Amino acid sequence: MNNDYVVKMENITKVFGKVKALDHVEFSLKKGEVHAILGENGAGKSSLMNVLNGIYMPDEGQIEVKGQRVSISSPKIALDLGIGMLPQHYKLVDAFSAMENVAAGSRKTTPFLNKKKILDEMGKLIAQLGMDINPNKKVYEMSVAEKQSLEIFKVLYRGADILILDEPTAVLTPQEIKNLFEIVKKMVATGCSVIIITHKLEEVMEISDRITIMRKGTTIQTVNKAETTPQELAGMMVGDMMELNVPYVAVKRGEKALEVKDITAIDRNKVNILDHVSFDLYAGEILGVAGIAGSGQKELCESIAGLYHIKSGEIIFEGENIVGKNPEKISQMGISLSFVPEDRLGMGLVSSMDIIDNVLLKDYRNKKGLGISRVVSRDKAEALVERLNVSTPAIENHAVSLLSGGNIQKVLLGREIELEPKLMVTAYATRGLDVGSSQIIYELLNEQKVKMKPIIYVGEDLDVLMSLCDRILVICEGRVTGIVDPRKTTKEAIGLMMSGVISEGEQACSIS
Amino acid sequence: MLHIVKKDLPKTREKIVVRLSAVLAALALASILVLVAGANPFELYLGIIQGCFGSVYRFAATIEKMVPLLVLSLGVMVAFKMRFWNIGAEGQFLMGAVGTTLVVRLLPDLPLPIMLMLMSVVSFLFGAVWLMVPAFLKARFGTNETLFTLMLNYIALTLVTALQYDFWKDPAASGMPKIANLPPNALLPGVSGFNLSILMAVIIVLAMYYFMNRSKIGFEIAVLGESENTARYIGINVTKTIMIAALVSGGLCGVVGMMQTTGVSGALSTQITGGLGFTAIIVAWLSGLKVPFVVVNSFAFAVLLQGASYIQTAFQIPGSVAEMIQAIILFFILGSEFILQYRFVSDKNKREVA
Amino acid sequence: APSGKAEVTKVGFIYVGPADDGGWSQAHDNGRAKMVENLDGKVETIVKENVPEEKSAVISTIRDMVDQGCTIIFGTSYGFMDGMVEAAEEFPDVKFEHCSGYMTSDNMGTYFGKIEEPRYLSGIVAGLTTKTNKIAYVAAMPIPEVIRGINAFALGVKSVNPAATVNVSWTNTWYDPTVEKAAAEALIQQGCDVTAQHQDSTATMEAAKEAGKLSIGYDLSAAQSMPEVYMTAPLWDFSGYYTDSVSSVIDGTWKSQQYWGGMTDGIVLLDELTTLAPGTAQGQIDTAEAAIKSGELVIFAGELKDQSGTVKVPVGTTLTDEAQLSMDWFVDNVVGSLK
Amino acid sequence: MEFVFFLTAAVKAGTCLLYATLGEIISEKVGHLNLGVEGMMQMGAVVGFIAGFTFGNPYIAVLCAAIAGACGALIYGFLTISLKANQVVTGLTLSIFGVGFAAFFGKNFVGKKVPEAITTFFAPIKLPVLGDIPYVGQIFFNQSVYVYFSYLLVIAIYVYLYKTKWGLNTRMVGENPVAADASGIPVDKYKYFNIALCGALCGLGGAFLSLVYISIYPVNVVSGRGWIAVALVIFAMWNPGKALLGAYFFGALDIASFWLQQYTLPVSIYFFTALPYLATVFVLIFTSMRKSSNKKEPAWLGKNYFKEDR
Ligand SMILES: Nc1ncnc2c1ncn2[C@@H]1O[C@H](COP(=O)(O)OP(=O)(O)OP(=O)(O)O)[C@@H](O)[C@H]1O
Ligand SMILES: Nc1ncnc2c1ncn2[C@@H]1O[C@H](COP(=O)(O)OP(=O)(O)OP(=O)(O)O)[C@@H](O)[C@H]1O
Ligand SMILES: [Mg+2]
Ligand SMILES: [Mg+2]
Repeated sequence: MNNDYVVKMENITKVFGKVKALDHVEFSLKKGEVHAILGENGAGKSSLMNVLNGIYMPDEGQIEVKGQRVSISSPKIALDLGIGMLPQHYKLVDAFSAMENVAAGSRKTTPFLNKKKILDEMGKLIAQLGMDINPNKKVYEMSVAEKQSLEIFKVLYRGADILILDEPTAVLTPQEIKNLFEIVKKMVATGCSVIIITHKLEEVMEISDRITIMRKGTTIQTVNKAETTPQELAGMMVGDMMELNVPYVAVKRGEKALEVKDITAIDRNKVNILDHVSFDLYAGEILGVAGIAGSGQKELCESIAGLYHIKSGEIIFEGENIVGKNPEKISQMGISLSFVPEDRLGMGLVSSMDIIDNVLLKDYRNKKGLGISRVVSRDKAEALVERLNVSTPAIENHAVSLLSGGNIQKVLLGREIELEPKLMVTAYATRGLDVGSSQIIYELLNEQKVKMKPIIYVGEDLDVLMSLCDRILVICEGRVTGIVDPRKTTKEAIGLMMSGVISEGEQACSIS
Repeated sequence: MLHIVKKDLPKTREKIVVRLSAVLAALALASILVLVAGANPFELYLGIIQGCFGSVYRFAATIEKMVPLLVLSLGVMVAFKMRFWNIGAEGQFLMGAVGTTLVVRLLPDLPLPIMLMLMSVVSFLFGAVWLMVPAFLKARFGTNETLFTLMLNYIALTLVTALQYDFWKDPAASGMPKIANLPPNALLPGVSGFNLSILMAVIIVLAMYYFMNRSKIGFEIAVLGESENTARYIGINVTKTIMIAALVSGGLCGVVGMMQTTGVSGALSTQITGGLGFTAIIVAWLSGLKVPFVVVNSFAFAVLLQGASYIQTAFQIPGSVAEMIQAIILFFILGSEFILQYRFVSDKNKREVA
Repeated sequence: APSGKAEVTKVGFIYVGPADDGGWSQAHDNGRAKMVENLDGKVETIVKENVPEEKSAVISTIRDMVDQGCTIIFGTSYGFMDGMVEAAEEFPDVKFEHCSGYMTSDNMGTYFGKIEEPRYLSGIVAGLTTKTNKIAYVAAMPIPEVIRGINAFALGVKSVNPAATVNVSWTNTWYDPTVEKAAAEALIQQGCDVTAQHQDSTATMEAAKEAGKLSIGYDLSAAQSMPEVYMTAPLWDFSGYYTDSVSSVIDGTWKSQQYWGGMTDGIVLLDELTTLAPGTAQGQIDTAEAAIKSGELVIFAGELKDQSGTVKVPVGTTLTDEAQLSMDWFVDNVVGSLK
Repeated sequence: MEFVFFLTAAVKAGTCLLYATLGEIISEKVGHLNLGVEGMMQMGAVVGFIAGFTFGNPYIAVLCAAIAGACGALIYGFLTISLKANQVVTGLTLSIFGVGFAAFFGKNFVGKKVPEAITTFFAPIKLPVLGDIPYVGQIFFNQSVYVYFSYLLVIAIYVYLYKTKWGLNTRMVGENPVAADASGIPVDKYKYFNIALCGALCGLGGAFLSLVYISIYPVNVVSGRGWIAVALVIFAMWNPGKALLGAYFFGALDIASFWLQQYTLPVSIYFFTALPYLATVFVLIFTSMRKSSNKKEPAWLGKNYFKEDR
């Protein structure tokens, strides 16, 4: 009987300090299946997989792999058992080439390195899987998608036949996601079993055979894909049924609030990362920004916040050109940026500080004199935790890094909104968030819009952009390929613009 | 099999118990050495205490050793808070002393109060510059500051050597390579071991407490230490903050150079630091970068240093024993931090079937 | 016996190096041990080794010693002077004796020996030995005491071998075998075939041994430890002085003075020549020694020229004690700078 | 010819630095900045000397020195690897410990001479053929076996780091232990191994001083050379081959003042003392100004690794 199952986890419990990340969890994986794990932020998905991969040692519970009771105390043991994981945060050596990253730690590597042999072997497998990897390229020169491919390749090269993918699609473009799923399918065809973590229900429906739903450190249920619907899944995830629609709120737009005139910026490789970008933004509107990852969204946001050096062009806010002003000045003028980077903790929050001090980050300048005071920030932090339902044991002396990814994001965005900025720039606000939390964020944004705030919303999910935003600015390789009204266009049309087709008629509307 | 996991932030009582046990364990181990050295460990430890508190003079000697260590540790702490590993306190100390001596050489006839003030400022600046150079390069190019500041210690030392043996060699010392003693109008007023530097240290402690815990710039330093991206994002001028922290950190270490030259040694020399710049790094770190603990721990180290020098003469035990005891205590305390941050969990429940 | 204990006098000794350095500090420590033996049961000594030549270190050492009951303290290095002067002011009831310095006060005296006398004699040995006419001299610091020694040595060399030069290398340390050896090796590689030293370790002689050269030692006899190279050495014997000085403290007759003894007083002497020394040396040394003791031979007597050829001591005159105590020039057969 | 002698002496003076530098390179490659070099050298120097003095056997002396250095390193290793203590502070403490250790155990040996058997064993030996090359032969191939062994070590360590899988794994641990762990590399084992090796090499460097370089045991044999070795690691940009050249350059500077005293110099002699540090600072700035992450320090240098950290 057991032979059907390649992995069986029973009664897994893992406690971090005061947080019970996993509470008697059950999980099983069949041979040759794609098994999706769904769950809210902080549900314990990553923790469970880290246990299976030997990164975390469980406090309690048993694991069976291929019918054998095992104790997985390190990733090495996991690999010996055929388990390989694509981690949520990539684990590659920047200074190494792809080849070195693959060869290091591999059992296939001979005592004296035989470069040619390794390259030959890699080449074969690369061809077989149809992956796009250059073995001699250094990791620091690679794009996110390339790094991900490399991570997957690494475990496959070692002969893993149980592959864990932790939110692999969060940072990929639609085309890249398609490629990834192709690879997954090829792997399954060769007898691998795959576990995939994602928040995107349509992806779950597309790729998986079975689905396990986790909530608050426990498994709620495992279902067959054929026997369920996205609505039902969402319901199980958050506890009760939730409206999946993003509400659009109609507001009559007000004055012009921001004017971006022909800005150009170059990146490290001297490429125009922003190429003559122009647009206007009005009070009471949400301007969406769509584009495949790395098209200049980040640089656009940072330019407005004064964090990125602009080569030419003007950004007019309240009648003043803010290009060349320092970030502090710009944030004093009321422009707020909340950017959720790929690794979530990179910018905006201080991971080892508690919520109060993170709120204080944006407040402390308001007090006159040389000193600081935490009184106001404490109240704000309390309100924030309550309002956004942040799950944390305490707002004081509990570092935000100990929270789950989604809760960290709530703290970041919540703080920015509490600041009542005159102009909000938010990027990837719901990256990696579950349905319920995303909903709260959209509502917060709409609330701001109703208050006649101008908002720039950089997003990944076209469906969300189309139903939330008043207009969508589409960029491709740093150029604006169109500014469209989502209610008068189609998803396909936007998709085309994202891939570089300029829509002339629509562009004209931006100049008006 | 056991494995380790991070645990909750430790309770105050646990911290005290663990650290005290570490010290006791270290002393127990060190006793073996003491026995090898041919002394009774119990008597020796008692001797250390007597050496520090046994008489007014000995107490004064303890305080005299504590003051420079305290200020140096506070200086180092500021940089550490920013995750800027300033291990160049030794060099900044020396440069502060050079600045002090330079003032006297250029303006030998100033009245005492003006002289002291000018020397404080100049020594502060000399120490500050000695740290701001690596700080600037760190900010600009990401130059590794640990190694840079370490090198600057030795560059400063060579500079002082050159001054002492050549450029500033006292002609009146008839060939002896030494720099002239400071004139009376450049000496810190005080009586037998206690001098004005104690008052300076008290003021510095209070100022640093405010600076680190209640001031904007202190907060900015802490933020920057945690995440440069975040600091930039909330509009902190990274370079400016690094430079300010370096100014304060290096400056404080520089001022120690002035306190020691004018208050204790009376002249600049290559020996003036007595390695305190390195000890200060250990003190700052063991104190968890918190001002009150820096005070406590500087005192504890001063006791060790003074006690060590006393037992050398009193028990004729080589100073090296004291050095080793000190290192062993440090090893144990460093190791004991582990107990405060992690705990062991047995995984035997998964072991029974293999 | 407990009754005797009350009368024990505590004596402090401050050394610049380790007590067993095989050189200067050991010479003092030998003197100290002899003194303790001589004054059987009446004294107790406290020793502190490796004290840096820095004022605050010296003062705190002295405070420690006074605190433990020392009533007389000997400081045995020139660089202790500043610290001792200040400590002497702080503790007027304690007697201080400083070796090789020039500052005195009511409760602080100085003592030293005319080591240049045996040094001159050792120069004769070196001058007779050298074939390359280049003699290595590894020296600590350019202070009058050392310069005087070098000049006396050079004059001894000149008296038997006017063509030979004395090549000086400064180490800027009294005691560091590693540095001393490196300095000696450099001089030997540059052509010197006899070494002499004003250093506290035997490293210079080791270098000579490795290169197959011969040596003049210093401080203590190395006849046992360096039989391969050792010819002779100017030696110290402090036991007499220490015994006298401490006795005078015990019986209350101690007075601050500037003691400067010579070969006649026994505080300095030349070691017996070993078989390695040239056969002709013994006779010449005996003559010179007798002449020095009788006052017939004055080492720093004119005409003496410095390195640039300027006459420093005209014919018929001798250098005053004062001028000797502040000597800052080399005689003309010395090669090396004064920095 | 005098210059050739000078260079011969420089190679000798640089050899102790070379050993310690190779050791520290290995330690830093695995991500551990061990500022205890001075201490480990001291421990090696004193234990090597005592063993040599007692047994009169060069092999035993050298072996004991390596073991002593490794023991010092293992104290550091245990504290920083297993107990996650701060590397800088632990390293500094190890230096204090090592200096005290050497002073304490060496006290009764100060002034003692290296036994004849050992001096003879380590006396310069002219190699056949190689030793006859003009100049080069005298400088490099008329040295002690201790020096020859260091040549072999340079090659061995280069091959280890860049041509073997253990070296690749080692470098990965130093660049990114998270990645190494995930790749199934036993991070802690690698760290322990390399750090112990570092200690052994530092011990050998110290013993070179006490057994070969000088012949009388002094108070403070190493006297700061450990810190120069730390500088040299940077100067050599973590490359064993460059470490060899750098060590001789620094060795030359160490003894330069004794060879130059006869000459009038355009710059103060102290400039030469400062030169190793100035050169290192220059290299440090220069490498950091370059964009590429090649030839920089290992990315995790100085940071500890706990796998459950976030
Ligand atoms: N190393 C750790 N230290 C402390 N707490 C941790 C650690 N890892 C996870 N946790 C906590 O365990 C809980 C589960 O976290 P986990 O990362 O598994 O959630 P998740 O389901 O992957 O969430 P997300 O979708 O946001 O990634 C969270 O509350 C988190 O704060
Ligand atoms: N570095 C240290 N050195 C010596 N003792 C310490 C140190 N750190 C903590 N202690 C001991 O632990 C006690 C409390 O320290 P702790 O850091 O837990 O304070 P706290 O209540 O958390 O303060 P805060 O809120 O400022 O962090 C102190 O009274 C002290 O005795
Ligand atoms: Mg997760
Ligand atoms: Mg606390």
